[in-house]
Amino acid sequence: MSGSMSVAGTVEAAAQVVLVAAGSPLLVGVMRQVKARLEGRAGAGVLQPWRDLRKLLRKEAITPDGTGPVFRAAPLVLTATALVAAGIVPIATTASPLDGAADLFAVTALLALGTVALALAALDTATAFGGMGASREMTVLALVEPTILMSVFALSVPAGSTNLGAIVNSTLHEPQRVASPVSLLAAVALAVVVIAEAGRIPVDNPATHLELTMIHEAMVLEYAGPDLALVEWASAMRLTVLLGLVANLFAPWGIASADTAAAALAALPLALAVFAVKVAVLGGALAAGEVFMAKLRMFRVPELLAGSFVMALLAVAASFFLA
Amino acid sequence: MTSVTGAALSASLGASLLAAVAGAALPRRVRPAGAGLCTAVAGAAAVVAGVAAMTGRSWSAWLPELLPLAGVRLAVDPLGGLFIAVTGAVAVCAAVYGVGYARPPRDGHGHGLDGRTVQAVLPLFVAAMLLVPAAASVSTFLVAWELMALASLLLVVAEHRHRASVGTAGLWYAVMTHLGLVAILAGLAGLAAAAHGESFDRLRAAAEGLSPAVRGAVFVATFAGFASKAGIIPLHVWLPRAHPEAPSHVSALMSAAMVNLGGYGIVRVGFDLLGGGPVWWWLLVLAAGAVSALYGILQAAVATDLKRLLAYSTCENMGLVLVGLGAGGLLLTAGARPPAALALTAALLHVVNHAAFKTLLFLAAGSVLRATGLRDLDALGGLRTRMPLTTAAFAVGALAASALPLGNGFVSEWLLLQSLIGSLGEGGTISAVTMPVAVAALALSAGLAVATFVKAFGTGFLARPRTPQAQAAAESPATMGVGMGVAAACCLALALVPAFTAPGLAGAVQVVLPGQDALTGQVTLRLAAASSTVSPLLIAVSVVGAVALLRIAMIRRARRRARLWDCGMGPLNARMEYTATSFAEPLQRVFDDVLAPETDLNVTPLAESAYLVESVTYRARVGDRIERRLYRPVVAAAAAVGEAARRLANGSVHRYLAYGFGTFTGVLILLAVTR
Amino acid sequence: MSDVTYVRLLDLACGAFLLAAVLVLWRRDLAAIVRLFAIQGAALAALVAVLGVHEGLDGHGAELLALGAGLAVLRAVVLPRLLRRAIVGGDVRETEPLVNVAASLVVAAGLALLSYAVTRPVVALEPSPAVRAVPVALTVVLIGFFVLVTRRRALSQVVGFLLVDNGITAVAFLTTSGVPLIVELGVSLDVLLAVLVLQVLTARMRAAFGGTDLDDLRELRD
Amino acid sequence: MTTTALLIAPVGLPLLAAASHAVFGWRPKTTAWSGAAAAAGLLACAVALAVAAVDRPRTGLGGLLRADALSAYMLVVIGAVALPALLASPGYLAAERAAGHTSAADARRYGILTQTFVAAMALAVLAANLGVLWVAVEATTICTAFLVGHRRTRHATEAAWKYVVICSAGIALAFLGIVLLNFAARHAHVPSSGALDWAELARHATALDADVTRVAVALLVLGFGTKAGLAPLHAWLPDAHSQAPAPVSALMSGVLLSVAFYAVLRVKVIADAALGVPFTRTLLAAVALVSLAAAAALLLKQRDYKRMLAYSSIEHMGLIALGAAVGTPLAASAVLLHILGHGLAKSVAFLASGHIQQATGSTRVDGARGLIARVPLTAGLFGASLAALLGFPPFGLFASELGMFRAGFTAGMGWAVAAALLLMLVVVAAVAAHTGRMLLGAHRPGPGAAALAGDVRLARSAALALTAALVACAALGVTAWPLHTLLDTAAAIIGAHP
Repeated sequence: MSGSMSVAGTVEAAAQVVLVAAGSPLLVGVMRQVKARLEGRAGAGVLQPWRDLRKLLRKEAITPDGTGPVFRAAPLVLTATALVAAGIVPIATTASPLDGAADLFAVTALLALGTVALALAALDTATAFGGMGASREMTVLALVEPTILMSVFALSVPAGSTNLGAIVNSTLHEPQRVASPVSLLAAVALAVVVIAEAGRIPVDNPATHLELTMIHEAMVLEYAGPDLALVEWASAMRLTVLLGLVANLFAPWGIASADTAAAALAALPLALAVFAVKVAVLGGALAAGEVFMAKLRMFRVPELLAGSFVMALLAVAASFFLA
Repeated sequence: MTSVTGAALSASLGASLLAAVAGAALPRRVRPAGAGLCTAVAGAAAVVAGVAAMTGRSWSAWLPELLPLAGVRLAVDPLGGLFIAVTGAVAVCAAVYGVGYARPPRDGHGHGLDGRTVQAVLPLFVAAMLLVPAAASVSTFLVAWELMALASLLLVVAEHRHRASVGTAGLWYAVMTHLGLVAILAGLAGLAAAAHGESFDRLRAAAEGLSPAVRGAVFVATFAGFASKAGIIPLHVWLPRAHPEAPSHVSALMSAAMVNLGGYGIVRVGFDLLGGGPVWWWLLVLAAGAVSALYGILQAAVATDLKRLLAYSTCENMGLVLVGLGAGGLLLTAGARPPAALALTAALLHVVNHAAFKTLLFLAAGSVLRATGLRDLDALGGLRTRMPLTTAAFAVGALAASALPLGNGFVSEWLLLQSLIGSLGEGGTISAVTMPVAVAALALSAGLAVATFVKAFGTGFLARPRTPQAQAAAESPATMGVGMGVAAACCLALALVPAFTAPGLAGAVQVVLPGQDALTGQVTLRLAAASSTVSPLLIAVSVVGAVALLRIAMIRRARRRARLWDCGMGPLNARMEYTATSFAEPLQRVFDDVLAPETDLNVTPLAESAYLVESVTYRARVGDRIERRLYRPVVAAAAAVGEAARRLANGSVHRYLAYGFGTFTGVLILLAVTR
Repeated sequence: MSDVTYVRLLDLACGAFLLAAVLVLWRRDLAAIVRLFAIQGAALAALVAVLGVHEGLDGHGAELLALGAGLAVLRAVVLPRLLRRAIVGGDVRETEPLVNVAASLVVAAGLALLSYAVTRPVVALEPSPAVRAVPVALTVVLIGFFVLVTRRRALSQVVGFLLVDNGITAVAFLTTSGVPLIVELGVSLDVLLAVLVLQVLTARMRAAFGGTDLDDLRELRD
Repeated sequence: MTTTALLIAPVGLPLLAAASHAVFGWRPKTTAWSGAAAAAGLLACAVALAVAAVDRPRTGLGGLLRADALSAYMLVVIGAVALPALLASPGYLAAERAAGHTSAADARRYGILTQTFVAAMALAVLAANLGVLWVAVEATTICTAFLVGHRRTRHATEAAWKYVVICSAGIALAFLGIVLLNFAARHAHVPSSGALDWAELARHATALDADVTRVAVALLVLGFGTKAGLAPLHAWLPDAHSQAPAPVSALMSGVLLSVAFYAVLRVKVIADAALGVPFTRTLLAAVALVSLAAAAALLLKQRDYKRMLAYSSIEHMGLIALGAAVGTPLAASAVLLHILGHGLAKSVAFLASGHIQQATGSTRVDGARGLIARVPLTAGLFGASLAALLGFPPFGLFASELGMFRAGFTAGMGWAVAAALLLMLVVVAAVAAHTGRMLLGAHRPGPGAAALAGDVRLARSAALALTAALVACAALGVTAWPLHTLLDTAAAIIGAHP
């Protein structure tokens, strides 16, 4: 990779991070708006999440009694992992300088690291809600892991690599592969994973305030002010990154993958815009789906995840036997 | 004897013996320090020897006068050097730590760990573990192996006066380790007989020409023996008993160094001496490893005894190592050498990583045990303020053990995954079927490992103390801190710049697969067998940098303390906390069919009405199902046989004479008939 | 001595030798058993004497005669007397043996057949009249062992042991006119001492257990 | 001349000691130590004989006594085991007398009988004649009968009776075998003077009539096997060894069994030449496996630790028999090494158990708990000796067992060795379980544990002797160079076949 390319890659990656950081609250806003409209409400507007964040950031930072450094560090770690993931994932470019540093496994592990930090923080509060949320979150995480890795496996077979850039490029070069059974099965499996990871219905309900059904919300119950702002922001970024990942793994068109630095930079604005649209569409679809679905009982979740695992396994099998 | 390797290894063994003498002869006051420091020197020398061997300075020796009827034959090649170096490093940490650990805590009731036996046997245990990878003949190997078993057995029962369970654990360990020895002895002696010689060189040369039946029998027998040492399901039963009951630095040595030698044995015999084999060998290894990884981590996930949890985690990690070895064997059989080298590299790197973080974890657990007298996570909690150093150490170890980025476990598991997914098409249909299943097992075990260590760290060290003992904990002595610190430093180094192990690992793998160099790159790891890359250092720098930026951005205001949300019910207390048991409950429910927990619900109604309850007791216990279903019947059968056999010696002199008369006439008849 | 007379006498001595052993199985009176043992000792001595006379009185024959005399003293006089001293108090009869008398006699017949089968190679190696009588001696060995296994009184067991010994001595003389003298002396001394030891132990047993029924000796067991 | 003296001394010295006991009685400060002195002398003679006999056999006393490397080695074993046992005797008897179990007359008889016992064993290994060998082995039974019955309790009497009856009956079979062998030898034109001389027999072995010889060999193996504690006539052993005074148990278990097995080895040399290897191999392997199985089965639920040691002796004799069955030079060396290692370790185990019995007043496993906490030195010695007996390195038994198993696989007896390994696994499990219960745990005085009796300290001489024996046993496992040539030569005598 030439020097100018790497400079271009750095610029592109920075643009990605900025887009995700700024746009993710908007995505949440879009989704809430879609949901509100479908439920017959007016909605608070697309910018409401940003307003919430601003309000929270202005508040005083709170340290609940008996909590320690882990509690204070967790929002930072959660946000940092989300930002780094945003820099790696091919949102607008496949030439991120971090692309070689972390493949798909590493990205999912990185996101898991953020979850773990939050779970530890929840345990650190020594409240029953925190423990309950952490316990459930970890259970879901443990059960999601096989599906993620199997999906990655299935996607990596045609590309011969688990590096995200390589997978996306390979799909760009052979677009017909998107319609293959491998790809479809893996897409469905990965979609379930994204729902579980992002804590959406039917695995978790981001809007719930009934403690007994909460997962994510139970974990962050003790956060307030700027800490809560970071957690909310990071959650939105994680959702954006995950949706963007799904979008670009299965429909990478529009991404900036030019051979020269100048062309790549020129393609960047378009790529960012296309990405925003893709994610908005996916988010809207997800929100629309949530309206018509109920949250599953905690102990029905493994069935859902087992189902997605089977799809991923079939995808891998298909990639070998249909190849 | 002029080579660095030989000199360093000799120095190491000499220092071990000196430490043993010091442990036996010094007065109690200075005994732990004297013996511990000598052992640490021995460990350091072993690291030097191992590294020298890995970088190509092989060494061998032939001592015919030692060990009657056989002689001692030693040879250190890069493969053995790797294990010697790992053992030495673990020994350094454990020995330094042991100086403080053996000192009785303030309240006076010591564990008896500064006694002569423990202090003298520990260095011998280290020496025996160093000899195993250095052995180059069947007899030498077996004598070192059995010395290691005896020394570790003595150490396991060191605290027998304090807990009755120690004796039981020791018995399980003694029997299972002997079972392993019997299997290995039968396998290796059979191989030596078929090869007409017992030096490894001889075996290596003769193995090609042996019949498949002999090779298969040898492999299965030795595999069973090595698997039992490595704690592989279903031969693991000793491990979750012995490791918790042993003194913690001994647990560290056993869990981080001794079990590795099971893996070493499989590589040495399966790959090196026998030169690989048919597909079914490696399927066996792979299946055993995958099952072990899953079952081990599942048990760890629901365990509440901290050291038992770590012990089951050892089952898991050795299972992962075996998955790597099995995959390597499969690929080698299929002729795909670069992927095979990658799988072996991954397995060996995982051995190194596991040794680093498991040492750290056991040492930290020991620090907790010493400070509180507790191993039960349900009774711990809140140690982060009272034992900050130990907490930090455990955190580093737990991060590594959960195979997340910034931890060293991640690197080797990543390599392992790469080798598995990269080999989908290499071995035909068999690998196409097995590899996905192996990946799934690996993934589930990785996920459960995260849950397990979040539980261990979160309930044990965070939150608030659940018992007065945990409340009264105090930080451990400095030597223990040094021991943990060295281990933590190793973990961090392995996590950030794993590439520094690449030349050594390549040397070790090249013993088996000459000319293969699976891992390249300094900052970014590149693979010869696949185009995937990863850079642990860059990830770490990015994440830490982002955290630092955010921290700076958030620093501006002072924080205010506030009460926790208690639903308006009044202050929360420790009894309301989530415990380790409750944390693991969802997982236990999900895997109900595998774990088969024993529950016991007693409802006592009031005398007046059956509908009013006076008290409810509920007890749930997750035992080891394999032990219950597989071993209990055997033990019961043995007891029944023993009981029945007592009738053979019922005291009647007539019966005794009748045995003789019957045999006498029987032999006469036989001789008359078979003329 | 003509060969015919030699064979007759030899057969006669062997017959008495075997008969005494079989009768030991039959009788229950301990005194009678000891008497039968004495008779068997005499028969053994006679057997040796016959062999000695057949060898010719010069050289080895004379040695055999002397040995026969010694055997007569030891096995027909000294050992029976020692045994008789052990019969004291109420222990004068054998209690019900573990295998009843009728079955014992049948077993004895079976043992005789077995010893014929087993000694075929011996006879084949040297088919002389003396060697042909070896099966008889071996039968006595087997019967003696059988007595050891089935009879419950201490004294009967001693007699069983001595029957075995008599039988082996007979085999020795019938096959090769005896083992070397020093061995023969050593064996006799050992037998004598063994009987003495057993006699002392019988006395102790009577003192400790109040009887000599060996079924009482079942306290050492697993 | 010196050779003859060297040949007579091993028998004569113990007899002298016996005479000293007969004349002066058992005096704690003086004659009590004569036995140990005699044993030391015996060991010295054995070493001298070993040096002398390593190149060619030495005969003396008109051809009645002969020492080749094998005899010399066995004599070394006798001396090496007798020395610690007899060094521990004065302390043991002093404790017995203090506890009122033994009178002065008993002590005197103990002295006389142990010394004649040692003399008889020495005679057995030095005898040039199978008949004399038999006489000496039977003499050991007679000497030890009253030693087994030493305490004169019901148990002791019972054990003595069974011991004498079963051993005498069994060994009588061996004599029948000798008679038949004598017959076969006469017909193979072996001169009548040497017809039972094992050297002569071995020389003429090929001329022996095969059909007669195989009956004779079977009887000899069964007969001497009885005395060696091999199945099927092994049942006397646990009774006798558990009732005898500890030093006598040590001698009986440590050497007497091996001396009896020495006879089997002599017979085996003849039989291998006369009948070919397979016959004795099958016979010995069967006997060995049955012995191992019986020992393993009865160890499982053993409740008496002295009986446990006795069954362990049966197990080890089974192993030795298995090694002899394999019969290659490596196996023969291993068998001999095993005999010495087992003798040392087992004598330590029995002597320590005697002290445990004195300390706890019981031989039941349940009666002895938390011994490490109560009597650390004795418990340590007991534990170490059991580790040796279970075949852990660095003790000599590991090296010898390993050698046997390797030789077994090489000789194509893999299945027998595998079976033996599995049975040994059972033995290890059982013994480890019982020993663990005895040694480990806290000392909790209560109804479960018998009270400690009076003075529980191990006598200094005994402690030194036991430690020295264990160290010797461990040294044997590390290196055997002083015994190297002797071992090789002796093994060549047994294992000399194609």
